[in-house]
Amino acid sequence: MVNRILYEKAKINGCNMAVLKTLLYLFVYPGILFLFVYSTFCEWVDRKVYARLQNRYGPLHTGRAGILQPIADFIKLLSKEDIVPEKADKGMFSALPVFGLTIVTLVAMYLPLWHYSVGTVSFNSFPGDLIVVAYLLTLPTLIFFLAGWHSSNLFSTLGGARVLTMLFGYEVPLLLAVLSPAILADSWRLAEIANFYQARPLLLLVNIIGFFVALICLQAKLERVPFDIPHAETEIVGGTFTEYSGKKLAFFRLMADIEMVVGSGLIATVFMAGFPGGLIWGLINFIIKTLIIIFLLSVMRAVTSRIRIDQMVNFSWRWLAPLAVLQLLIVIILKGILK
Amino acid sequence: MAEFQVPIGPQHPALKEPISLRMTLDGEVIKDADLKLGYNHRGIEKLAEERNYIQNLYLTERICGICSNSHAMCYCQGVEKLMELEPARRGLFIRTLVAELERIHSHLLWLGIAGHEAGFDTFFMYTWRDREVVMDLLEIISGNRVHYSINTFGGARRDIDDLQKQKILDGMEVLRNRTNYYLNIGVTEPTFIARLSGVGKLTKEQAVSLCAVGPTLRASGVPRDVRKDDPYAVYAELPFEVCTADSCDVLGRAVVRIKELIESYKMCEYLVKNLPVGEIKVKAPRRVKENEVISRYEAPRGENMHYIKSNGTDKPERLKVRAPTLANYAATIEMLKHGFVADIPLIFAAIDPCICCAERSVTLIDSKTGEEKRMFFSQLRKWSIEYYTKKPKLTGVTWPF
Amino acid sequence: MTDENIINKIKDTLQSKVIEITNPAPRRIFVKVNRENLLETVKFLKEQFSFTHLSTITGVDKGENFEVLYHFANEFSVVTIRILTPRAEPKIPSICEIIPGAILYERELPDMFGIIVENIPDSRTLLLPDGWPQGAYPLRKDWKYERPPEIIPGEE
Amino acid sequence: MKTKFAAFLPEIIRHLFKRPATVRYPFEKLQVPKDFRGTPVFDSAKCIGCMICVRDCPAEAIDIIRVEDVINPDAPDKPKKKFKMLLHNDRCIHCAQCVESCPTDTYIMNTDYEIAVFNRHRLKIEYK
Amino acid sequence: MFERLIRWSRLKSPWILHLNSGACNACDIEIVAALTPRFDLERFGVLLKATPRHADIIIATGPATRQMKDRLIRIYEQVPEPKFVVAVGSCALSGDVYRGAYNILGGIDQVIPVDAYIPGCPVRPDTVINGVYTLLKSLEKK
Repeated sequence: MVNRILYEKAKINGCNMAVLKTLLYLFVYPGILFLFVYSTFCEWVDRKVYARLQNRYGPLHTGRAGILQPIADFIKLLSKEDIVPEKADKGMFSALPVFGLTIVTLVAMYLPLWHYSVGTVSFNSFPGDLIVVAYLLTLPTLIFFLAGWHSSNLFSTLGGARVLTMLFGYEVPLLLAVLSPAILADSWRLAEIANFYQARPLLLLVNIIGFFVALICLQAKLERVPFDIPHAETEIVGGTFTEYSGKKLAFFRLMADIEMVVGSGLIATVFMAGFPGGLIWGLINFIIKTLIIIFLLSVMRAVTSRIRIDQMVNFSWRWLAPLAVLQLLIVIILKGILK
Repeated sequence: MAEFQVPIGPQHPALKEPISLRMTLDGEVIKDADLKLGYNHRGIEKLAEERNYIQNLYLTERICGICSNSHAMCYCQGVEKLMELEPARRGLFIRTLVAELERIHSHLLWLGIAGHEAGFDTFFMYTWRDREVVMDLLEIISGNRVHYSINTFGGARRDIDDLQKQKILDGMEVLRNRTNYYLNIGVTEPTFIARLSGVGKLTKEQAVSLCAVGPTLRASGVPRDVRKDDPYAVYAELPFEVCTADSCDVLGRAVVRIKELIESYKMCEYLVKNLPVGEIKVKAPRRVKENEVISRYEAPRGENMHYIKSNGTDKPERLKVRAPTLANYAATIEMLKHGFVADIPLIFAAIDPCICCAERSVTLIDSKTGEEKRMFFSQLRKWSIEYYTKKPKLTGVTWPF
Repeated sequence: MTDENIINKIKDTLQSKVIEITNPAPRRIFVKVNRENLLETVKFLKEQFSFTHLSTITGVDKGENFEVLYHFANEFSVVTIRILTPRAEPKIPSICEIIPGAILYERELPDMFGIIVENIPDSRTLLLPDGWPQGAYPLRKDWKYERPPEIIPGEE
Repeated sequence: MKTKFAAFLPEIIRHLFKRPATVRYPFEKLQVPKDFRGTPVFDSAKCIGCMICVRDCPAEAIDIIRVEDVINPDAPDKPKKKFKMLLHNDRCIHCAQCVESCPTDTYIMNTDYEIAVFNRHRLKIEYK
Repeated sequence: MFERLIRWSRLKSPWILHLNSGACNACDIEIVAALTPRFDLERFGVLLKATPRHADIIIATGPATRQMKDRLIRIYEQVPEPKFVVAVGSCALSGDVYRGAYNILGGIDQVIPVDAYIPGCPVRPDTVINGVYTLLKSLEKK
């Protein structure tokens, strides 16, 4: 509510308050503070669901039912000794975690969390922001690759190589799958897409194939089983993060968590009609919808085994890309009929 | 495309034991493999010459933690032959029962590890949860979860009562259901199959010429099993079949092990139901006449062989232990070649390596490695850039939908 | 195929090359040959009875001599070929050409006993840790190991 | 062999609604079987000092030390030999061979297994 | 306040690295068994990590073999501070049945400093939990 009041005040007071508003956006909601709390919560949900599917409890004694576990991990890593390997490129090695964190937080800004309607949009929404989000979401992958590369450890390098190889596989299907609802909605603006489907919820069923393609691609982007090839611990130890420790590792873990939130937020916006209902209801909508997606991701993680890198690329091009194209065709045909 | 080397081990998460594998890679494809052991070498054979027969019983048991009964029982049978001792029949039944229970625990463990290496942690968790059933049975029989110490010269150390019998039968029933589930449903999971099938090919001829043993050999279609070929303990009167598979890959090895599990349940039930009455052990002498003996045993991983030479004192003159893992190394190197990096742990796990067994006195390096080729980082970078410009290699493996 | 079959056939074919042949237990046959006749015997066993599975090679320190035992196994029995090699000149031929899987076990002999295996495909030192002293062969009877004192950290 | 996508799904979903198989271990002690092999316990009254246990112990964990003799009230001229035992629990492998070897039943195994310490000297147990 | 927060986080999130140097495998499988559903060490926030850089507690099994000595020290140095070493199993404590073998140096504490000792041959999974739990409890008091 504080935000809401500030928002109203800002309208009256003009540009001074606009700065404050922007700061609030950046640091409180939907910025860093909210993302930090919510992403750690999501990690807890993910770990807990994964453990329960395996007939275990998962984190239990840190806070209530282990809910503070990711935060404890984060703080502990912050307080640990920070080692930069001698051979590593020191500047890049230290800068990359911060870059990564910045990028994913930036992407979160573009999610239409704050949009009441198309009329009153927030400061950062503009036509074509879907493309920007899709583009920015590619960057964390690049960061992972560079992180592996600049560790100059064999396993990290191998992990980095695998990150890029995988990128070729899932990026195109993901983009195609995300674009098809946009084409149906006739807009490249996330808020407008969400609005379009809020008005016509039945049309969401058309995109069901695309939804699943996007879900699988998101799993690959987040590098989780069955696509955790870049840091498959039984093969290449810690993969890209082998040499990272302390604060930098903490940032990377936080980054991966936020990426998960942002990715599921993107899918929820595009395929599940966004988050209508203003500040409070929008937030509740956001939480419910992203949690559904995170639950699906956890189940996927539990039922599959890791596949090989060649199988992964093979799979993307043989199944995911054609399915995404099929989805696109369906959408185009349907659009013709609707007109 | 240039080659570069990846060292795996001695401390590596896929290998719970220290071993050093040096892989020469071409992209993601393994060109050559080189093994360096010795990290786990403790010198047990020398130690055995300084200890008396009873102490050696526990020493051999601790050659390996997973197949602990195998080594102890193999040694025990050998010494009994040296002592010219006829062990008590009830004791033999109990021994065999523990041996089969150990096979069950080892194979379940292997299934879980295979799942873990393939990144399928759920499968790993389930099999290990089921494994706890058999661990509990072993604990109530012997008083320890892993090192059972059930063998002694002349029979078994502990008896089984009716309550324990009932518990064993119940446990077998639970495990049989679970194993059937894994056989029918578990191995139809496509991502799992995709990881296992076609990996680590070892043809029948290769398997025979490289002296492979155990499930590795049987998965290549060679029905060789010491329990059938050279029956010891009470195996001669037990109903069981030797399980084989013809696929010659990791999937075949998994199937062989699951089938063996079902055979083992059958054997355990038979042993419990037909347990003879009588003493569990006979008294054994401390000193042993001068003689020599070869004792063979089918451990969960394959043939286990002990050569014991006595010299008339209470200490052996020479104890030679050949663990199954060692026999499978030569085959492993052959299997690793032309595989993918991702397959290293799987192939290596497929022989169910027990490095501690193999290394009680031996180190080995592949003969075919030739000179080592090392790359500097700059070269590696160049190589990698080249690698990205090309399309990733695709082999004949298809996505089995 | 029984033990007698194997024994008779070995006796018939190799005749005087066999020094001693014993059958102490069912399925266990010990054949003693000269060092020079080892390769021939191994080849004969492999071709005649398909003894392709070499279980292991054992070395034993017998004071004056080293005894080397080659344990072969097939479905029917275990045949052990026993050869002696003098301590002063411990040399044996490699059987890797006939049985490729023997390489592992032949590695063990030079390190543990100092027995020289001739024509071995790979003669790198392989056993024992890096920096092990030259000329120390652990399984020789005259080699003794002095245990270093154990220091338990922490106060009593 | 026919493959099914996500063949494990029904089983896994079933487990979501099942109680986990986890024991509440550090808060509730686990039951061990009655003849569990824990730590050996020595009864000095029964020991005759034959040293068979020392000879048979595979891990050099037992030291039997002779302490000053006690006067035997029945035969004052023949003092009864008295022994104490030093158990190195950091070496003990809990095999219970000492129980088996001992001719006078001096040893029994208890069921203690939670014996973690911070100082190795604490693991040396003296039975008088 | 800040110090307390850090201590709390350290206690609640001990990540372990499993290190085997010549053990007989029994302790190793029992440690892995401690992570599986029946004992589930993750309840206490314990995760088994693959690389020494991520770990807080080294769980060492097996007697220190001669060949492994340098690697043990190297891995110990790679773990960022604060770090703890827990020796698990009788052989990691003293060398156990291998005492006097030519290729071992004795327990792990002959090579790297050890903070807690968990005896047992092999160690039961619940003893591992107990040992880690007592180590954490004792750190809480400090």
